Amino acid sequence: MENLIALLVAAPLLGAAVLLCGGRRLDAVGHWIGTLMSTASFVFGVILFADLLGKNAEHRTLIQHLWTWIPVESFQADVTFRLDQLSMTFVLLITGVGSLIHLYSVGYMEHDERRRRFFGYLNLFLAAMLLLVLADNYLLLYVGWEGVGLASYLLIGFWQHKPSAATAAKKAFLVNRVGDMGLSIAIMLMFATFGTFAFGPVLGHATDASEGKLTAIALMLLLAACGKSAQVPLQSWLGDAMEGPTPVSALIHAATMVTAGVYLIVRSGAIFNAAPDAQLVVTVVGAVTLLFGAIVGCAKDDIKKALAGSTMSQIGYMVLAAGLGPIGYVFAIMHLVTHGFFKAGLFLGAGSVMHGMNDEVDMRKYGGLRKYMPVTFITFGLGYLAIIGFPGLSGFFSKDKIIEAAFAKGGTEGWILGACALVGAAITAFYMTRVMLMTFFGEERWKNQPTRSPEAPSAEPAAEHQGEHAEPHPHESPKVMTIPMIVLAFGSVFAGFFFNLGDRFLHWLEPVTGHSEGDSPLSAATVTGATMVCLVIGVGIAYAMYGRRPVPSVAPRGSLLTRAARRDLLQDDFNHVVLVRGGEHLTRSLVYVDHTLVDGVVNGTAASVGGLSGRMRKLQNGFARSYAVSMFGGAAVLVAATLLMRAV
Amino acid sequence: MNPVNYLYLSALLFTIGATGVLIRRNAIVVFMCIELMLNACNLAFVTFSRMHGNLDGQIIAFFTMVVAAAEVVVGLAIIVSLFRTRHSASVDDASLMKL
Amino acid sequence: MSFPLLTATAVLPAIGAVATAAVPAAQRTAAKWLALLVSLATLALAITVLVRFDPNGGRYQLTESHAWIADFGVRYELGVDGIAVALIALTALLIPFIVLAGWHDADPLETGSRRWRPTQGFFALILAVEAMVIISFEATDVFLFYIFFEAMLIPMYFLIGGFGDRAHEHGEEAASTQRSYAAVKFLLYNLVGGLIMLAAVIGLYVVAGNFSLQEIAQARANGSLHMATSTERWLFLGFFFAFAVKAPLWPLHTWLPNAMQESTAPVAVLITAVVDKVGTFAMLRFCLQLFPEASKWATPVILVLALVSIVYGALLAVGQRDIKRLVAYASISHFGFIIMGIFAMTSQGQSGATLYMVNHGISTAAWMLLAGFLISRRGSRLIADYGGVQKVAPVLAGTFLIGTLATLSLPGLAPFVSEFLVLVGTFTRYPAIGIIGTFGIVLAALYALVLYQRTMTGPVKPEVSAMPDLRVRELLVVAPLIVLLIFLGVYPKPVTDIVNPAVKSTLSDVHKTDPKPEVEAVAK
Amino acid sequence: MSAAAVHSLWTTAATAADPISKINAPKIEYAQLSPTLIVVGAAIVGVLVEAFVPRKSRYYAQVFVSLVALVAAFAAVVALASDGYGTTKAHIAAMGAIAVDGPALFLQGTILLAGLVGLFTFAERRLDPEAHGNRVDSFAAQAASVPGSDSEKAAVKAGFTTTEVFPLLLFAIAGMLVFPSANDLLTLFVALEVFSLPLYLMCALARRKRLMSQEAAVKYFLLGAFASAFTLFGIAMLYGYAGSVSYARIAQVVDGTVTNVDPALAGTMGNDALLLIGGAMILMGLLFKVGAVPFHMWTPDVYQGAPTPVTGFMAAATKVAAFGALLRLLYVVLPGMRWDWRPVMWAVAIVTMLGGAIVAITQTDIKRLLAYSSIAHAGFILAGVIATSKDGVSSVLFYLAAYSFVTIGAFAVVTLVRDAGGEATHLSKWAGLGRRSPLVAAVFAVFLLAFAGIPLTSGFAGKFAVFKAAAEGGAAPLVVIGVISSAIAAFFYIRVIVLMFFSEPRPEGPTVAVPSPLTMTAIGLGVVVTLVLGVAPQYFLDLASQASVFVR
Repeated sequence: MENLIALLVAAPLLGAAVLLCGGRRLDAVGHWIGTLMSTASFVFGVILFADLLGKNAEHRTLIQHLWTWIPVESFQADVTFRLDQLSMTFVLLITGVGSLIHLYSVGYMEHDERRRRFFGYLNLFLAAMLLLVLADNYLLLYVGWEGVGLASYLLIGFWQHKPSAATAAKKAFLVNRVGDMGLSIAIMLMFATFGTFAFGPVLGHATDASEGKLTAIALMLLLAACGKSAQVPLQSWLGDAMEGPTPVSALIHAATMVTAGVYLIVRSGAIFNAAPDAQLVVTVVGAVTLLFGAIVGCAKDDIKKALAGSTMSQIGYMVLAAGLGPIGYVFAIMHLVTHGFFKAGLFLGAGSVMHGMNDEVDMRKYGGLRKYMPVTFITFGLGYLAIIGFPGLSGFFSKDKIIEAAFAKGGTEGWILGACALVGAAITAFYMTRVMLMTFFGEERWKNQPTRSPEAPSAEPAAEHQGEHAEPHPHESPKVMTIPMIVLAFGSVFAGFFFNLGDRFLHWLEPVTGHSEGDSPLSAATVTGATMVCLVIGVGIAYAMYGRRPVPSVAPRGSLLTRAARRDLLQDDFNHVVLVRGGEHLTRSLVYVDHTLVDGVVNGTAASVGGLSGRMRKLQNGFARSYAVSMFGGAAVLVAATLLMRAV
Repeated sequence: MNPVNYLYLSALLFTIGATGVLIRRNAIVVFMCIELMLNACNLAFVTFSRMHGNLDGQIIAFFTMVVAAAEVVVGLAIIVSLFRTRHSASVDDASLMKL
Repeated sequence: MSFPLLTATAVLPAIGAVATAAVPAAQRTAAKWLALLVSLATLALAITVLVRFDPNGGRYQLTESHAWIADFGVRYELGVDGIAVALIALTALLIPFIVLAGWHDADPLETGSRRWRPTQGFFALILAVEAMVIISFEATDVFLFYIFFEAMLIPMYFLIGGFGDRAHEHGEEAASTQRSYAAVKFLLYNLVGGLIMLAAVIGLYVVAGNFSLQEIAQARANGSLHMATSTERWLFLGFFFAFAVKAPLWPLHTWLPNAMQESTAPVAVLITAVVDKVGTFAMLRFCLQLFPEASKWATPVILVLALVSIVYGALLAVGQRDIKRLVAYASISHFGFIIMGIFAMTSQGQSGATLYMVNHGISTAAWMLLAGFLISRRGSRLIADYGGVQKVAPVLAGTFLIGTLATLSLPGLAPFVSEFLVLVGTFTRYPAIGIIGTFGIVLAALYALVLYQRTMTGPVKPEVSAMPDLRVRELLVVAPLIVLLIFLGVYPKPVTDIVNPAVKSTLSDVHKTDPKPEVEAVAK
Repeated sequence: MSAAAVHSLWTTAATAADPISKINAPKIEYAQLSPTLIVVGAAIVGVLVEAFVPRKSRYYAQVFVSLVALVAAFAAVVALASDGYGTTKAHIAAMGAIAVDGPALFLQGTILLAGLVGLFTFAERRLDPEAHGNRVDSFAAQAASVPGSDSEKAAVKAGFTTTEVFPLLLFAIAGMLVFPSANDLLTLFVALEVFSLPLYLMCALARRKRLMSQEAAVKYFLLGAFASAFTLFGIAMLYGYAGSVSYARIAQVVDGTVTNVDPALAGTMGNDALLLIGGAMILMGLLFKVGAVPFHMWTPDVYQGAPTPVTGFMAAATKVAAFGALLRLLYVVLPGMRWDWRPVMWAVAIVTMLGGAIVAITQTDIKRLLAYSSIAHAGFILAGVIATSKDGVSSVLFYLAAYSFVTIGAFAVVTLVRDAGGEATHLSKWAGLGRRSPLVAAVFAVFLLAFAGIPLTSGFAGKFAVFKAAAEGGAAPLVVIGVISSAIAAFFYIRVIVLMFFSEPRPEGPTVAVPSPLTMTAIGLGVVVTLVLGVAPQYFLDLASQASVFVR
């Protein structure tokens, strides 16, 4: 049964190889090959899942050793897969949602002449992501870690002819690289501390190491997580990443890749548990990010950017939960899964809307779309309800648990974190309602105005038969796109309830992550009540602002906070000024230094020797008598010196 | 008379000759100065031979004369041809090649 | 007396060089094919060496030893350890690609006299360099090594100065002056290094009385040959200086950008992927074995210099406008890693460094040759002259992207393995340096991706729009390299198996052992 | 031999008890002096040829005579060496005047070979365009006629050639053969003059650029005479010091191991002032000949002005002879006062190495460039001389042999590159030579690389040998400075290579004359020796080290 694990990765990898090397002759069927491969992987996943369910909780860990990768003395890196409950959960999420999005893309990318390559990249991503969650040691995980980074780079920059896309891709990769640096340092620390970096021994002996070392390792892992999961301070890339095609945003930048950070933290739970300081930092990062993302989400008029902000903040929730330790691990993962469903659904919905609106992304040019694209409206709506945590839907259960856990942390920090979580919930409700209202309700602001966003790619489907200045006529997307949305909608409605039924998700994961009930100062009921209140407040304000009065189709100047939020709270500007400009100056001056100083020294010596030569040359003035003088002097010196030598 | 004085004399002559080589322009004169130096050497040889009481020095003096004579032959040949070409025997005029 | 395999491996290309040079002016193509065949035959020989070499056998294998210049205590002694074998294989592997890539680089534009034969010369010189590089990898006699270490400058010098890129922004006249400047700079830098080393070589003779690496190393080990500390340090510095120039190590690096910028892509590859490796190799083989104490004494300074090289090279690469200069500075950064790994004095570091030499050779070859193909199409080296290439030449762009990813050492590609090994190896002994070194990873991503973005993505530049995609010959050059990159990235074991024992013995020469982990997590 | 017998060659008659009755003839080992005697004889024959052979056939006669003489002399040297006169049977011949030992024979062999190759370049008659249907060599039609005068034109028209150069060459060679084997100061002086005077003359005999040629001759002559005057005075001093000019005798006095001091000497005997002054002055004379700073200034001018074949021969053979004499002087006569002259020679070596290399950088004339490079090389050789060890001697011998072939070859190549005004010696004219005639350029490049001391050339082997000896002799600083100056030197050799290969050929550039087999042999021999000594020097090193013991 273990041997199946490799196939999980192999299938999409093969697909990627075939599609990328296959050349034009595969254009016709490429997308189907891709979808097939990911579905195959999903099927393997399901089989393995069934197999795991067959075993009892303790033996639900499958190990598959493939080959020895890098053997250098004590440094032994193997290519070994580990399938346990945690990775199983991810496998199902990745392959499941992945396959759906493959299907969706078949329709969405229909008119793109590079569709084959797109599916190749998607498969590549699946392979890397599966490698990430299946790896049995940190180095192999690192491979998957950077692999997904590469895939996201390729996919964000898929429309490379758009400079903005290329830049966004590069930015994403670079910011991720900073995080990866953390991961690699963490691995080195592990090797220096434990002499290995395989999950088993490291996590097993975590407690033997000094706390200082562990804290260091944990913080480095956190840095990595921040990079991948767009947590403050490395969140800046996620917004720009929306340059990629919408399915990409749905799969990579909502459902799966960005949650890898959470996976890393939960997976390394043993280390974090032994390093409370690090855990505190994790929670802080989570809390900050969940507010940060939420606030940014409120201000964005670009529907995808708004959703991106919300993704950020939702992952903030997960990180917060993960930071809480055994109290929170399970719920972090649970929220991760449910979020995977509804956020993917929301993005697909957004994609479908854009599809119908000639790739218009500005929500101020939407409005009243519900009667034009009903399916999209319903699925999107369900996703909306799920994310704001409407009672009974999946978001409700997962998020609620996290808030409880936050309070359960205990002490002042418990209160603070809990409060943040609650506020976050309110803001979430607000900006999601805003998105909902601006998109599907209100008067139809897209009427009688050309809304072809200037740098929208010619590759985009609608553009093909729509002229430059044409008024959009919204229409429902084809089946191949709506079906995945419907499936995901189901997920976002029922997943939470299903998981929570008798805490089955808890019991499923517990063997891996461990679990402990904190001593919550508040009863579950009160927390739920508080959450509800926040929710109502948020929705109410949003309705008051966007439901009652018409939405201006050009953004008003807005308050200082709003303007800051539109610019990602100026964090990008900071990067630009400090890092980009500073970097440019640094490199330019270094180039100068290299040319003048380092090279100058050498050339200078050469020149000075030359000059000396020129001067000494003058002595050779052609007059025999001056030569005689030098000889005479020389002789005199010679004699004198010889005598002197004897004297001394 | 103390033969050492002759040594002093020869040293003096040698120096005079050398100085002449350094300060005089006319190739012929320069050449004569060199001859003077050679003669100074001869004087030294003879003196030493006298001091040592063996004849080597005097014999060597003869050899020196012969060599000097040969030198004169060659030297004059060269200097004369130079003079005929340039109509001047000044050493300083012959400075085409420098630097 | 078995068949002198090592000698054959070195002599074959030498003969090939002479033969190629002798091909009449008219038959250019014949010369090309001859050179290609010779290089392939050499590759075959190198592979036999690889096969005949037993990783767990003696330290130096396939040894040959003949009297040569008794007066100088010099013997003709050859022998290879794992490190040498790996590098010989790399050299022999790369040359055919270099030849193939340079197929048209030396076709004469104007015909000088009828005896003027640039094409023959070009390929003959390449083969000559190969011969000298291989024999300097094989030499276990310091003097023998030195001779070829120096002699290889001459053919390199003619390759750099004699053959440049066709089109040049400032016209042919300026091109030739810049070329000869680069060539002279290359030669003088390395010659000065070599001459300083010569003084040290003589000093070594005065101290040791012979040049046999093994004898001296043994004598050092069993204490029968004692060097005064100061003497040893001076000699070490003399040797190291030459190698640091060749490698090149900051601040002795400035010749490399000029040389690589002015020479054709294949020659640039020859410089950075093959010839420079002799420098790092020599550090590993000669500096550490002959002067273990001095090496340890100098380690801190050298590590800092290596670190500077890494960061400095990367930052300068970011600042470049010229594609080839960018690659050159990237190489400087990479050599920093190699040297860091060598002087970290851990098995991971040194195995990593050796592996790095191989991988860097392959990846740079792929990257630089592709850049060369790109440049040959547009006739400009300036990054700004390109844009949107991937639209018109997707295969070129795709392969170039892989080269880029290899340069920024993406996991799954060969360079990652070596770079990580070097970093880990350094970290275990010098954590701070290891950590700063990792910044190199980020910077690498920066310059590599900036180059890719500026040239390949964005709107298609009009001059680029008619650019043809990779031709078959070019694909033949690139594809195997890329396959190799992936293979060694996924399964480097074959190489590490060969290298590890050699590194082990080198470490034992300097009496160093890997630091022990804090927790014994793995059951031994 | 007993001290009393020293110098009897010159003085027997004088010291004899009663003059008339019996003159006991000096004992001369003619067989062992045969090399010199052959050459001298041939030279005299050459003079007779000038006198009696009709002008048309003189050239051939002279070439034939010289060729035979040199080959025979070389054969004689080889024979002597194989008889073991270089090693076991080494002794002092001709009543103490001439030493027949390893260094002497080795150097004589080298000089003879250099002379032979030089002879080829002398006899070359294909380079200059034929004047009035007569083949002409590189020497003046009629040295006596004023440049540009009618008489010269007439001489040219008549197809005169200065065939006197061949006897002159032979005389010079004869002097050079004696110079390094001279075993007393008088012989040294005579030999010095014997080879200098013909050289002075030959410098004046250039066919083209006669003004420069004559100027070179004058400078060389005056300065040379000046220097020899110093030498002579130094000899006088030493004579005064030791009461004898015999090396052995002086050496004994220096060591204080003198046998039977006669009271008359007591006055000056062992007066070190005399010794030191005399030694220094003789050294100065020899350093002048080898062209060491600060006695080097004649070198560039003379090298530039003299006919190139003469320059080549002079540069090679004079150095060999002079260094031979220097070695013998320092190792046989003055070893006892090593601690006095070594520091001085250190200084000389250093300034010579650096001075030569640095000034050469800015030269624009190829012959001057080579002149300065020869100065730098003199410095390197001095480093070996200073080693004062057996290795030092052998390394110097080897270096000299290697160097002389490279030099002659290089100057021979210079004769090939010509334009309207004869040889195109200005560097700018050499631009792009590699494009026009790759072969010649490549050959010249080989010579330059040998000068620069690149491995696999004889230059490297020699340099390594010398530096190694110096380092072993405890002169490590010298080695370092030597290395630095060779780095500087490398720069200008490379400049020439760049010029030849990488710069665009000038439209009005020079043409490369196709020489006769004579020059081809000279150049080819140069290349072969350069490479052989570079790749497999062992045999010759053995030869040198066998020949590295002076007889006392």
